[in-house]
Amino acid sequence: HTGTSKKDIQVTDCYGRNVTVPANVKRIGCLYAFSGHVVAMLGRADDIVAVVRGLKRDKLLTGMYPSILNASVPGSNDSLNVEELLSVNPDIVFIKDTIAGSKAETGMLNKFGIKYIVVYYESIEGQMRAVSVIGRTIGREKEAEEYNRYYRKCIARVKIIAASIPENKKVRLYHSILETLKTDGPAGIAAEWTGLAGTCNVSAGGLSDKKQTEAFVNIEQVLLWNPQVIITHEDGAKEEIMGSAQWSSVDAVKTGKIYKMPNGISRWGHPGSVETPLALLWTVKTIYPDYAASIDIEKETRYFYKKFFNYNLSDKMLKEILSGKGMRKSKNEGRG
Amino acid sequence: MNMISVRSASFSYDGVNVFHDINFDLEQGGILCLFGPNGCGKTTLLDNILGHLEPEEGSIIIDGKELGRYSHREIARKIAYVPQVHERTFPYRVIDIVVMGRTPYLSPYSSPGREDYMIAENALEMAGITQLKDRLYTRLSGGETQLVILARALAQNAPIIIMDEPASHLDFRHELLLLETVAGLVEKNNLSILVSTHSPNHAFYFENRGLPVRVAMMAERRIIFMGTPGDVITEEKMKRVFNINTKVFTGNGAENSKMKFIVPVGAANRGDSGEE
Amino acid sequence: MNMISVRSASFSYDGVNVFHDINFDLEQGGILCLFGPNGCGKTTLLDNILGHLEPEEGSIIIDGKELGRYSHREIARKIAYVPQVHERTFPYRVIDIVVMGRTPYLSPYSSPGREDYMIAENALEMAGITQLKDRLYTRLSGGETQLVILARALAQNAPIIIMDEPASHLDFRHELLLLETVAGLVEKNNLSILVSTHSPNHAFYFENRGLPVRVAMMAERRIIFMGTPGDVITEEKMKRVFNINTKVFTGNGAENSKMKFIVPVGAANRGDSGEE
Amino acid sequence: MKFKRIILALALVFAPFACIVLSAFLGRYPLSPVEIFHAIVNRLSGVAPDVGTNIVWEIRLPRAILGSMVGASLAVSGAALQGLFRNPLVSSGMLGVSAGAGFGAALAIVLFHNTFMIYLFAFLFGILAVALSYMIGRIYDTAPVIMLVLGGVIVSSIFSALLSLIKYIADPYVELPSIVFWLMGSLSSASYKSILISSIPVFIGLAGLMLMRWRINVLSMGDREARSMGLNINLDRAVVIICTTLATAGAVCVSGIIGWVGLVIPHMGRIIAGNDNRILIPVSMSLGACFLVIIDNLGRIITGGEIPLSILTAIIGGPFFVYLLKKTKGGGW
Amino acid sequence: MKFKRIILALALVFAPFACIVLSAFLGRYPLSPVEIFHAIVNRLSGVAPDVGTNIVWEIRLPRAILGSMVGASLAVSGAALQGLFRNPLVSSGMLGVSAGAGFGAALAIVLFHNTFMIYLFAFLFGILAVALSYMIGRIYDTAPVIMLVLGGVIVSSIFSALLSLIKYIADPYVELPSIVFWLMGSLSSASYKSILISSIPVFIGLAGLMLMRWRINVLSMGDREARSMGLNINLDRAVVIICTTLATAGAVCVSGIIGWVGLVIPHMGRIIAGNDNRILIPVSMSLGACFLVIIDNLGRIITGGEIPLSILTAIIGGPFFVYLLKKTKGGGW
Ligand SMILES: Nc1ncnc2c1ncn2[C@@H]1O[C@H](COP(=O)(O)OP(=O)(O)OP(=O)(O)O)[C@@H](O)[C@H]1O
Ligand SMILES: Nc1ncnc2c1ncn2[C@@H]1O[C@H](COP(=O)(O)OP(=O)(O)OP(=O)(O)O)[C@@H](O)[C@H]1O
Ligand SMILES: [Mg+2]
Ligand SMILES: [Mg+2]
Repeated sequence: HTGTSKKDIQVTDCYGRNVTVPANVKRIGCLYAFSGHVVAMLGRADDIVAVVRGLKRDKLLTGMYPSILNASVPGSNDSLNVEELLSVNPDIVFIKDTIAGSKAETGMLNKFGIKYIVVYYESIEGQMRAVSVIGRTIGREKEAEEYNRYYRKCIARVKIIAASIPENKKVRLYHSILETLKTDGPAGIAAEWTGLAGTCNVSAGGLSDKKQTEAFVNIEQVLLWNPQVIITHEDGAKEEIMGSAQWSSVDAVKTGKIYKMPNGISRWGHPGSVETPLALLWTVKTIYPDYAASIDIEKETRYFYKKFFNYNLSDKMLKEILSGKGMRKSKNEGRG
Repeated sequence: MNMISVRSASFSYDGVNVFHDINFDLEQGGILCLFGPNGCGKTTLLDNILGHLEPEEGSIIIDGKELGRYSHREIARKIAYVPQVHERTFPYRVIDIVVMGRTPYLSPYSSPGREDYMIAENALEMAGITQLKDRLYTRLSGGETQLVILARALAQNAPIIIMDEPASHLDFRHELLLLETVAGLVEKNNLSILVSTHSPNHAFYFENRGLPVRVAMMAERRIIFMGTPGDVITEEKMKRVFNINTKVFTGNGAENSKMKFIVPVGAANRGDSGEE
Repeated sequence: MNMISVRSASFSYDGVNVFHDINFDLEQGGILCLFGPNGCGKTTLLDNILGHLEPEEGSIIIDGKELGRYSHREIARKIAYVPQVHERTFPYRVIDIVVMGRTPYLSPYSSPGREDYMIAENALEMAGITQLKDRLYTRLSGGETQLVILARALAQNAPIIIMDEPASHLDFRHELLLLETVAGLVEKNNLSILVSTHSPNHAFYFENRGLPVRVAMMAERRIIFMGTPGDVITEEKMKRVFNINTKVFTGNGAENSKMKFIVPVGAANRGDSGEE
Repeated sequence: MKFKRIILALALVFAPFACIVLSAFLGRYPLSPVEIFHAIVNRLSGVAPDVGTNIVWEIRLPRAILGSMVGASLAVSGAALQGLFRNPLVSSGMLGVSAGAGFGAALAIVLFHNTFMIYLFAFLFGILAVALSYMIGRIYDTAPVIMLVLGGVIVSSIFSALLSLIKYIADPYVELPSIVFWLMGSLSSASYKSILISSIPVFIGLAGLMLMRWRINVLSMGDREARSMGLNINLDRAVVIICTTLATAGAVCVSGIIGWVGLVIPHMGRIIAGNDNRILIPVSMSLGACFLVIIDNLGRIITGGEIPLSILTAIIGGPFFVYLLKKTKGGGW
Repeated sequence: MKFKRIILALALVFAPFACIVLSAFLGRYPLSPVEIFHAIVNRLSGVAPDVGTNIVWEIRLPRAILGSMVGASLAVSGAALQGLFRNPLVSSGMLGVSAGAGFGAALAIVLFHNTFMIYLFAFLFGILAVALSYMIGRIYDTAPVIMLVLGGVIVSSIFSALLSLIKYIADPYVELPSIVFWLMGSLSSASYKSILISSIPVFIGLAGLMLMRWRINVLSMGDREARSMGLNINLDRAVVIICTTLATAGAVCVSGIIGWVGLVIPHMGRIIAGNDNRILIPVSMSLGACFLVIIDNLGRIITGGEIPLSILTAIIGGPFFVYLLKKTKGGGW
């Protein structure tokens, strides 16, 4: 597959590399979970021939596209088994910056003429750009633009709502990521969308290391921030907070304002999530129901998966997603 | 009354026989000197009697009871032990080493008390090393270390003491002190002593003092001679076992007592001795 | 010619003086027996001469040259050493231990060759332990181990041998073999021997054989007596240093030669001896 | 002499308590001494709790108490195993308990994501690892000490490998960070419940080692001599191993793996108090407890984040240890 | 005797080569033996390379060569240090080289994200760690061996702590997984360049240890005796330490931290060939090389992904070692 033919196109990846790829790529390798989600979203899940192991564990995604379960796993997030990759003969692979940063790995890819696109972003803007790059690479530019337009629209909607909230009504939000005491740092995407949603993210503003994307914090620090609302991701985190004497004097706990975020293809709002637009809507709706009456989160959710994944959610599925429970498979199911 | 009886004991390391058909008795208030060439199995035999190794065949009876039927504490109250070599470990103080001899008398989970320390200090005095009491025992000379281990065994206050070459690093005076101490323990406290040694004169010393001492000569994988020092330590038997020429002298010792001793005069030839 | 000269040497451990103002010479073909109570500083003095410890004051001259001016290899070709106690480590074979004595003759980064093995086997024979050649040395008896270390020193073929109580675990025969071997090396090869021992009869043995032997008696932190065995090992001096009563005998040895030896007869009193 | 020993005993008991009380006054949340005093009184007199009361009683005190238990367990276990194996390089994790506990915790994180199950699995696998080491150690009866230690090394490395395997197949977004954080050790999950859970094995283990401390001296003389002084060496060795395992597993299961303490605190003890285990064991206990509480206090106040304990123990304790070594010129070795 | 030794020497040299050649035939990409044969011939005859040629020459062979170098380095260093410290529990990482290298690599991952810098930092910090241990070991001149080992323990733990600190502040999505993966050890980045980079220190170190192997025997007799047999103990000890450090750092810097090999392979060597370092060192070299190449082959073919080496070394090597111990009833100890 060397040499440029007329049917080739130029793609500039997230590192600014110019890559020549065949106009109609047939076999796609997604060695970064986010790229897999996007490729599936843009309608080419059936052409994925190589994935990272984590992708096989997304219950919703593999339910939509069972073929992913048959893809090969030529390595992990940050190292490759080139032989395995060669044996599935991909036209293009999407890789993470960790692999892109390793001269040995990229040298190997170059040596064997495996074309690769680096997918990398640090902000919402960057995330949209990454979606465009993937879209262009796999010939789904239109769909990518549509997604980005939807993303922008959601941002605009929550911005308007946020603007309507008086400063003194804005809540102090604590975002627990996995463990109860793990939260957003100032630099991550989560800090960005919680801000857009009109909240005052206590840790995003309250940590000294401005480059951190995530951090473990001290419980006393949380008491000092005294958040009014807490949102969690992990199963059991809410229960743990509610049941703990340590947290009992936090406002959010006293008023019971602890919410678990939904989980679909990925955890909504996670840095590698394609569902961040939904996370924005859900967050304003949940925290400021009085100001966000215009949002019907169930409707938006159904719309999103229908529109971008061409998937009709059953009522049961919808409930599962919104409750955020049980959307990732255990290890053993995921191996293939 | 027999304190130690060994009955047709035999032992092998990894299939190589060290000794077989060993029989002897050591009565209360008696001394048995185990004597024999290097590598003839003295230490191994003592290990068998201590229960550290187990004889392939035969039985060992301590004070009328099968060795295996004693509890560990009981046996340690019967037998104290001075090893041939002691491997030093952490830098303990000398007195703390010596007081370890009191372990079999402590109730299972307690530490030695004041009385135990007094007994230990007494043992230090008997060994003539009171001045070393608070020194770190890893910084002693070879002979001093040996005396510390000896004192530990004395502190154990057992009716039987097994000593494996206890005087190997001792000076003239400490060697004599050791012999006198042992003799005193036998005479006054009726202790039984099983001692392995390379110096036949130790046996003569006890005999000269009129103590009930016997010599067991190990060679050719068994005890080939057994009897009083006068019977066993003779010029012919020495020649047979060690293949050297010796001379036994009798002289006048202290207070004009008779004293006997043996002196080597030369190797008979440089061929092999009784050992293999 | 003096092989070892010690000039007003003194040494302290952590500020505690062990000896001071030590002076002696050991000439080529001579034997010096270092003799003294436990803890008097014999091993420490030997360590000073070996360069393992450094004297606080004074100097040590080996074969006419200051000790510090020898390279490590050179000094090991001059002096072989038999330690008082050897701590065993990995289970090496006996022959591999003995051949280590050849190290100072190997070119820096090579291993011993066939000739070295022949010399080592010869040393094994001199020590009388040829049969142990292929055994693991961690599974030997105490005396056997000591002979292995002795053989290693013999394999070193040095003009000076320093031995620290080399016979402490040896049986009657091996002790005599050791003495004969040493005497032979002195007589035939003109070696110089510095040996620390607790047995004055070793000195008498050499004297009886007509070898140029002297005795240095260490006590009270210095060498208090120095001279021929006959001069130093006397009943009075023994009493002064060790506080014991002894008897010196003279008898007829092999081939009707005169032989002298000393025997302890009892402690003068149980007070402290010359040591502290 | 007697008097001096009573003073020493009092100091050893008092020091950790002082550290724990001190901890009540330290933290990110600004509370004045008066407020803290009120908080303490309030709780004792049953007044409805405010933030201050909660902070002192639910955060600072449980954490300090747990820290002291964990520190004491690791230090004492290390000292005891060093004596048992006659090897000053042995640490509390020698027989595989840390590696086993790490594996158990990771397994539980992946399977259940439930704090209690993490405790339970860490504890059980810690004990399982030691049991396996012990079985390997018994392969060759006449050289049990080196075999036991080699057994511990093998079992540790196998469990570490299994742990790596779990890390490798764990979900990199959800589980891997939790596992990594757990492995680094932290007292942040301290609560009266976790104190209660770990206190049972810890107290059994520590009490057992306190009772055995004389016998550890005797065991360190080597098998043959220990036996001749009346020890049932197989039994006593097993008791010491069981006690250290209970104490270490009990500590590690709630705190994660805290390196260093189980090796170096006993050596500090040796430098300060000598090698006699009758004194060394209680001194290590007190020293370990104080050390970990102090280190944890530093960790809590330096930043608003949580600095894992292993980091501070080594970074602060390491130079201190070198200083001690230097001052005592090697401390008796 | 002479004849037997030549056979032995040939076998020791031949075995790793056989393993390397075997590796050319194993992998996930289906290549028939004929194709592999062609690939080998093609490259040698300068024909333009196809996929098969590239796979054999650019993936399988460099990896196997690097694996053999790394395995040999770790095993030989472990054996040498065990002899030097007279302690069979010492491993190649004893003096802090692994911990230092781990820290250096993590630092480079966070700072530069560049493979060459990772090699360089890992190597330099590995050496720095050993230098620090050595300085601590010289605090107290008369007990250098135990002080050195304690120094190594302290320095290791400090570097491990610093490593944890880096892991703790590293980006959990980008850098943390790389660090964790590096720490688990892998030969996946093998290339002729990395072989070249690591071969210089590795060969110097291995050659030095081969030359010193007799002296390691003598050094294991203890300071006083080694000295009396003509060794300049300080110099010779330093040479051994430098050689092991070069070899280990050279290996670790390209492969990451591969546990176990540096402790257990020497023991396998001891069981098989005895404790004489003249034989043990070459046997460990050959054994370590074969072992790591075989383990890496397994890792490459069991799944499509990369199973980190530490995992397989312990999981496969552990039971094998226990079997060896059992069969030889403890192997001489
Ligand atoms: N490392 C050390 N630190 C402090 N003191 C020591 C050290 N080694 C020995 N000593 C002390 O120095 C003195 C001399 O010891 P040395 O070993 O030289 O005696 P020695 O004459 O060889 O005795 P022995 O006949 O028992 O072997 C003794 O009092 C001993 O306790
Ligand atoms: N652990 C062991 N494994 C195999 N053989 C051994 C072991 N220990 C000792 N031996 C051998 O058994 C024989 C008897 O050894 P033992 O130590 O009992 O001799 P000994 O009479 O005490 O000698 P010595 O007078 O030298 O102390 C010797 O040949 C010795 O080499
Ligand atoms: Mg013996
Ligand atoms: Mg001495």
